[in-house]
Amino acid sequence: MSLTSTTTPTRDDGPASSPGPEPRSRRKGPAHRLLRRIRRPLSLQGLLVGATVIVVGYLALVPLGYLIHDTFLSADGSGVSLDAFARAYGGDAHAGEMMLNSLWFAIGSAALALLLGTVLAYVQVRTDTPFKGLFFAASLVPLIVPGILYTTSWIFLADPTTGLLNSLLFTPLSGSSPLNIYSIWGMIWVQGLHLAPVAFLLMVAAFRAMDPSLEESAAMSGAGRLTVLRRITVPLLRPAMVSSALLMFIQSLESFEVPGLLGLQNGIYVFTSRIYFVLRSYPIDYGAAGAYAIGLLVIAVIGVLLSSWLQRSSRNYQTVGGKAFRPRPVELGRARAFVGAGVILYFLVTVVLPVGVLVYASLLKYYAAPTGETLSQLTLDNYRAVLTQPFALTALKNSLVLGVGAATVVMLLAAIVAWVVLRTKAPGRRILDLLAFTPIVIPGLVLGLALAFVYLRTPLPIYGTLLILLISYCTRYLPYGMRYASSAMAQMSPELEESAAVSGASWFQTFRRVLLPLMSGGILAGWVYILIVSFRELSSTILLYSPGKEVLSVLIWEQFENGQFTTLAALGVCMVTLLVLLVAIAYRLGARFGLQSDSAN
Amino acid sequence: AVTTSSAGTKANDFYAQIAGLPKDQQVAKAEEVARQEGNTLSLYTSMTSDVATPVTQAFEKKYGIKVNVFRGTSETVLQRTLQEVQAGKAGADALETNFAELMALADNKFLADFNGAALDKVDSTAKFPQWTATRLNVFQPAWNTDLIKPADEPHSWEDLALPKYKGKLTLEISDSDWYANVTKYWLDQGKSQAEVDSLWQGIAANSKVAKGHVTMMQFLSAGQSAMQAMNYTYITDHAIAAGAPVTHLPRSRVSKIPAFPRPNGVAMVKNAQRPASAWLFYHFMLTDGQKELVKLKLTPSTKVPGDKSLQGITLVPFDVEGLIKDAAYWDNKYDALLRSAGKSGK
Amino acid sequence: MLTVESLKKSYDDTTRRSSRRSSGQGTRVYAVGGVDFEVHAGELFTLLGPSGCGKTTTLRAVAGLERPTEGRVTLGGTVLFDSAHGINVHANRRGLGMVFQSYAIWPHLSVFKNVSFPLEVMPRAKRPGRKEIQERVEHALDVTELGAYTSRPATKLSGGQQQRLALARALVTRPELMLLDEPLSNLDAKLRETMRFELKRLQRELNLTAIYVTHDQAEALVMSSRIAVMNKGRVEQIGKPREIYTKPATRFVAEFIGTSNFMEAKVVSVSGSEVRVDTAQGRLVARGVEVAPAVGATVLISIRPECVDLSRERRGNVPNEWAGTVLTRAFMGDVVDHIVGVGDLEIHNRSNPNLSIAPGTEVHFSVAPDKVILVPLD
Amino acid sequence: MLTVESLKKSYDDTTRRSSRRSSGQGTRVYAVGGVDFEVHAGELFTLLGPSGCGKTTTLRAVAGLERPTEGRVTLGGTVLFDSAHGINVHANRRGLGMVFQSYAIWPHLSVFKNVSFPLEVMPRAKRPGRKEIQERVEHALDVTELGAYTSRPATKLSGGQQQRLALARALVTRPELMLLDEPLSNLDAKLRETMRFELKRLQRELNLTAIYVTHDQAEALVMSSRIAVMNKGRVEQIGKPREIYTKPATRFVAEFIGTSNFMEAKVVSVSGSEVRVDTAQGRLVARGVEVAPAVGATVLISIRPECVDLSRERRGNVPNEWAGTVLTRAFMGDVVDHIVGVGDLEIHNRSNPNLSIAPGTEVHFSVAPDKVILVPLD
Ligand SMILES: Nc1ncnc2c1ncn2[C@@H]1O[C@H](COP(=O)(O)OP(=O)(O)OP(=O)(O)O)[C@@H](O)[C@H]1O
Ligand SMILES: Nc1ncnc2c1ncn2[C@@H]1O[C@H](COP(=O)(O)OP(=O)(O)OP(=O)(O)O)[C@@H](O)[C@H]1O
Ligand SMILES: [Mg+2]
Ligand SMILES: [Mg+2]
Repeated sequence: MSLTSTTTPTRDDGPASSPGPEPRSRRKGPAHRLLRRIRRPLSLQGLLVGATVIVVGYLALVPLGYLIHDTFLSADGSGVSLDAFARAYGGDAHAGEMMLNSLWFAIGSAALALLLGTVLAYVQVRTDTPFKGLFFAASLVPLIVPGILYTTSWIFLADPTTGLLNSLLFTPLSGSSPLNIYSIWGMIWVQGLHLAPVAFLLMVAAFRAMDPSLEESAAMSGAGRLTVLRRITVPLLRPAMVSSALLMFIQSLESFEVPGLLGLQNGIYVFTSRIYFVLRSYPIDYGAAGAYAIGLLVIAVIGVLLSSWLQRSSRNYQTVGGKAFRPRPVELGRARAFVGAGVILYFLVTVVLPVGVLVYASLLKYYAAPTGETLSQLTLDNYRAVLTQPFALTALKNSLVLGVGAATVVMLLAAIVAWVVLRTKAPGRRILDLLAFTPIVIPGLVLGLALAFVYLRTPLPIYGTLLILLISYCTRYLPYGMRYASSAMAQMSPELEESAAVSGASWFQTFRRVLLPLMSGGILAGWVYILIVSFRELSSTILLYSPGKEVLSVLIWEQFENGQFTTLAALGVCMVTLLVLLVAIAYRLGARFGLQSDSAN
Repeated sequence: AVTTSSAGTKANDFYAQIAGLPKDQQVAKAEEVARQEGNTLSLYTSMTSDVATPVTQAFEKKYGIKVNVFRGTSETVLQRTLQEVQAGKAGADALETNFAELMALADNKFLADFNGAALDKVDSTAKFPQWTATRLNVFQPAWNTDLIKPADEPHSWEDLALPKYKGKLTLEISDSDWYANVTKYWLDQGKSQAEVDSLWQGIAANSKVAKGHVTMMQFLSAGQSAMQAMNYTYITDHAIAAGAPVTHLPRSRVSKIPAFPRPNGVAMVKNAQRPASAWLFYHFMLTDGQKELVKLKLTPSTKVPGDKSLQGITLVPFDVEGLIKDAAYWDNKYDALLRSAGKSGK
Repeated sequence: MLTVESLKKSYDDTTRRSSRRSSGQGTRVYAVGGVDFEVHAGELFTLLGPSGCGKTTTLRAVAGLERPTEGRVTLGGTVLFDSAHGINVHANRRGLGMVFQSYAIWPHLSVFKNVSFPLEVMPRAKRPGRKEIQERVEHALDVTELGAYTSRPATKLSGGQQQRLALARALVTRPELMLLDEPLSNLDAKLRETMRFELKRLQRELNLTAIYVTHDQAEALVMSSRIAVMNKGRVEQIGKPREIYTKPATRFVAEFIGTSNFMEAKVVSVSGSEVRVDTAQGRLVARGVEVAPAVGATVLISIRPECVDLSRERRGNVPNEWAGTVLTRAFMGDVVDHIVGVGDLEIHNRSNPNLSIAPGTEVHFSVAPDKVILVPLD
Repeated sequence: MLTVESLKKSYDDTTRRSSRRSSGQGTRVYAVGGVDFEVHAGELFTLLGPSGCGKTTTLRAVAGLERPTEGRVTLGGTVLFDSAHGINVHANRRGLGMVFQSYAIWPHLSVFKNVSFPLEVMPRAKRPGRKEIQERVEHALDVTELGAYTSRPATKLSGGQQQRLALARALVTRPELMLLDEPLSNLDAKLRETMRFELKRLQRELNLTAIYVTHDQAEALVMSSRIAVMNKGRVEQIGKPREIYTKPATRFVAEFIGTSNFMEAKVVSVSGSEVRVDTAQGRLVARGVEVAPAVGATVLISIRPECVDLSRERRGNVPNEWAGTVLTRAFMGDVVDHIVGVGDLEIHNRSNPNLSIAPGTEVHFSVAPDKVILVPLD
């Protein structure tokens, strides 16, 4: 793979990709052609696209290079060796079992999250379900609550002996306590709920950008609702579904929060527990860490290739065509009441219950199951503690700046790269696609080290500023941005861009005024996702932030280290409130332009 | 947070200079140079803000030196320092963190020697080449007083293997240093390897595994779990202060369970930009800083009047060297043990 | 077979609260504002009207894709929709076939799969076997001349091919009632004729009923059993093609269907079905007038261009003969059009290309009295 | 003004390696297989052909949206595309206007914004002021009768309204060359006529040049300056409308444009431009034949339905008079069609509705010798 091949996507091999001034005469000669070749990349489009590709390539290659260097360098520092792989994957009798657990957990959670997210998105966008506003917020809350808090809430709810659901609901009703959160099912349940918003956001955008007449024509063919869903809707949304499944699968493979809190109790070890140890010990076995990451990378690459194969094999997912349409909600009719009830139930289970536990915990000095006594001792002390934290305001401000900044930068980069990948025939565009996906497998700490390594050695004033965090976040969330952007773009018929080009719009104008607004659903979804997760990014942040430039995730970590669990809960509640507010504003603003949204306010 | 290498040599010159001075002149000299340095200090620490803030404030008050604090996990303190020093741009002047990380830095020759008078009060077990222990994280079991009747309180590490604790015990996934210390302690007591192994098997059979000491304490407070094989006493004390029904002391208020104190220490960075301030901080952490730690209900490494954190606790030596040498060995052994947790007897 | 009663549809509140039957709100704009018609079994019933008059909306309401604001739709005894009783049968249970104006081809499926879909999703009991599906699909594709593209992705078809695919998909299940929304608009005359023929044949063979939307009047006149002319969300006239053409009920219908020469005139005398009127340019005799107007009333005279009998010489012995000058001439293949100036009036004529008169020539023309149509002035 | 030379486009390898000029590969299927034509300034040049013959592909190649496999496109001296020299001017620099067959309306913009877009993205130097934009957009919308929908989201328009919106958008910049891909297919006859008129007017007033794709032959014949008849990716004939209609160069053209009665015949004698031929049903005389065939050669005779002069009685004094029986009759509004059986032959006749003969009637018909067209047998 070479960078040069990816920086010249604008060669004239696709109609849409040939920019630049053109000779008015037909002079011949290689010199002339050379001149054109040079001049073309110098157009605005050439510069912008070229710069984007370079930036993305750079963002992805720095940590990847660092990782690969450490992985394949032999212990004595000379020559290439594969020892690291032996260390990482060999020598442990449980490796196979852990790998299976990991896969099972990741597949299960991704599947559950995909199912939930898609169903929720469908109900939200395509039906006239009641309580839409409530619903939207509800679908995002599990993402906003930091994983550790969300998991803990579930422990309080569904611990086999003392869980509130078991002790307050099931035992009185049925005399047994059927819920056991410390099981693979519990892990999948919590992780699935926690990830569902990834799919939800992506699918909401995808459903919005879908011509309902495609489904209507299926209904007219006599297909029932489920058949339409199964045969038309779902296959048409395959790019979005594959994208979100891929993201969630890899994220689950990597995560240790849920398996750590829920799995270990019953001896369910996943592979990440090893990575966890590798990165905790000193000296860090970078080789082994890299070997794990490369293992994940292989899976990720297969995933990306699979998804682009699925999208390429002469299939077409363009659901926004040249004839304008309006997303039209399906009338649920009599089912409306049931769906409404389902919405409420979902809301209760995934939001009210865990967040309720969180709110309850945040009002306590220490967590204890609710009794008359504990309820009489509720206090706002924790909130006071949160708000009087020395760095609370700075951290909030920095987190906002970084979150908004990273979300914006990533989505812009991703939109352009998605364009290069999907709309041009540029050589190397698939490699670019892959490259932009690699940061997902790089552990946060390794990313932080790679960035520190590079920026400690460059004269630019980046190390020690917020900028390095921004770079780190942009790198980390690039894969997400890419998936959101490219699945949105796959839905757009190129005709809409072509008609802009024929109208005389330059590439940039087309991009800004037609493509971006048309993709706005996906872009906004990605933006919101990045905003939310960047608020809690810790693993690279904690290495790279500088004194005086704290961010919220560092604060959260400190509360945690301090042993102030209830304060942490209070902080979590504050964060949920704040982010729900931000997201609501973002969607309000987002609705101003772009594809008309449905009636979801 | 960027220095040049000339600053580095200057720092080393200063360290050499101050080491050569008579002990009673050192502080004054350091204060003088610190003023030239601009009366600021860059500290990398794994103290969390509720500790770091009062401590650094006291330091600022005493010497008029402003402290910039980078707070991170001990691993990040280490990694960040390593990265910076390797790039020739030391960002930290002084460090305050876990022993293992300080040992690693010392091994890499990234730290400077300290020979101030403050060391005189420090117990020899707390002195290490190039760093000195400032506070101790003490290992003790902890339990929920509602769930563990006084009659069932453990009185030794061995007790944890008793069948009556079946299903009640929790082990933390990263506590291999505790495992190492207890094992060595038992072997030193004259137990055979087989006896030790069977004790551990018993403990494992009683246990579930969890991740995170704080989370565990939360569950302990909530009655979600009954007992933890090991938690840090300061975490338990915090919970007690909040009113949680937990303790690490038996009803008699005197624990006979040998307590292993894991040291956190202070160090000066070799190529520091502001070596004098670093020196002063080192000095401070072993003198007045110790009192601050006591105020914060932490365990200081020196004897400080009014320190109640060790009341009822019997300290035994903590094996720093062994853990540094054989970390991987203990990690693996402990990991293997955890695998059998909750299994035997089923 | 199908009865549509006082169907209204307003897009104003976009189904937000549409399940609450809100009735008669002041300022609503109706895309369809009270449409009644009945389609008999075996009929090809055409909806004809200007762009935006509500044809698609009506079809969609019948299909069950759009929830009407008010009204009742009954198909062979079954109530499909009734706003008064909150009945609304879901589209896929109405058993209809439809060609969408926008085709709504599934881009992820091949040509074959697009057409086989309706068969594959039939209830198991009715679903044809694999081989039969294959046959029926291939037959539908052959009929629409797409046999050569069976395995192509549907998006790699030209515009007209896509439209035919939409048609094939609607035909393949042979539904009782077909809703065809401009199914031939993107086809060339030859193909359109073939398709028309096939549609008619299928319709007769299988006794299908169809509601047909077209903008092509010739098509409407040739194919339809009956035509409903719509305007601004309402039906202006329903009748047999010839009726609509020769006896337009309103000025709108007269103007909309074909071209016509309009003149205002005053009734001079009425005797039986013969009416004499005075126009600004001269007198005209009309015969075969069904509803005789009052003497002295003002009426609208409509004369079709092809009823204007043009000749170079004055014949003298024919009624309604006027003189004028050819202003322009337009060759249209099988016909030629002349515009003849008579005073300020421009009379449009359509003749066989045999007769082609250069602009500027003085001409005479007459209109047979039974081709002089009196349209009620509304 | 516009020259298209040996334009070829194959979709086979989807331009994967198309930057390498690969030439003449064996089994490629060409959607457009070598098309040459020239459009003069101020002309309305029509591409006419059956569905799937490559009209859209040709237009898109001219627009710069599709990279031709081979060929050269020149616009007023500027080379827009030349496969031999790797020249390919980007679509937005070609300064064209286009109506897409699928409209390509931007769903995120209002009606007004859809139309103002091309003005707003003009280079600053040329961009009209805000007020002028407002005016020009409103004018374009008025012309297309969309004035009432200015601020509506484009998604809330009916099919025909969307098509007009696409037209308004193409018109608003008054481009030198307009590419119109079936711009009126979804409009009713009345509107189509108005739009046609407006297009013609604009075209004349601003001296615009247009390439027009339509499937409506009457439209093509009326509007076009010249017509290119395409078939299977190739141009069969280019000529003035009347030429194409009356002197089809190939059987395909004769069949495709209008309807025609075809008979094979053997040349019996040739004298000057008069040719006598024998058909299975009898003898025919043709006059005004330009390229006389050899005696004894087999030729194809084409007779337009409207040239078949039907009458109830035998006239006797006219050439080419045959007898037959009316088989069917179809009323089409301004014309009536009869099919007359002569032996096995079915002769299609189109007459003025004055003449309406019931099926079963014995009739006589004749064809003027200059209406008997000899088509080279290919
Ligand atoms: N993307 C594509 N991939 C492969 N083949 C295509 C593609 N688009 C069109 N074709 C084929 O190329 C041929 C010419 O298509 P084109 O769209 O130019 O036809 P057209 O003359 O515009 O027809 P219509 O009148 O139906 O719109 C057709 O046979 C069509 O099936
Ligand atoms: N989704 C919508 N929201 C609001 N108004 C609409 C919507 N769809 C159509 N309309 C309006 O309703 C009226 C009727 O539309 P309809 O699509 O039924 O027209 P149509 O008769 O099919 O026209 P055409 O021949 O142009 O397809 C039009 O004026 C149109 O602008
Ligand atoms: Mg319509
Ligand atoms: Mg086409």
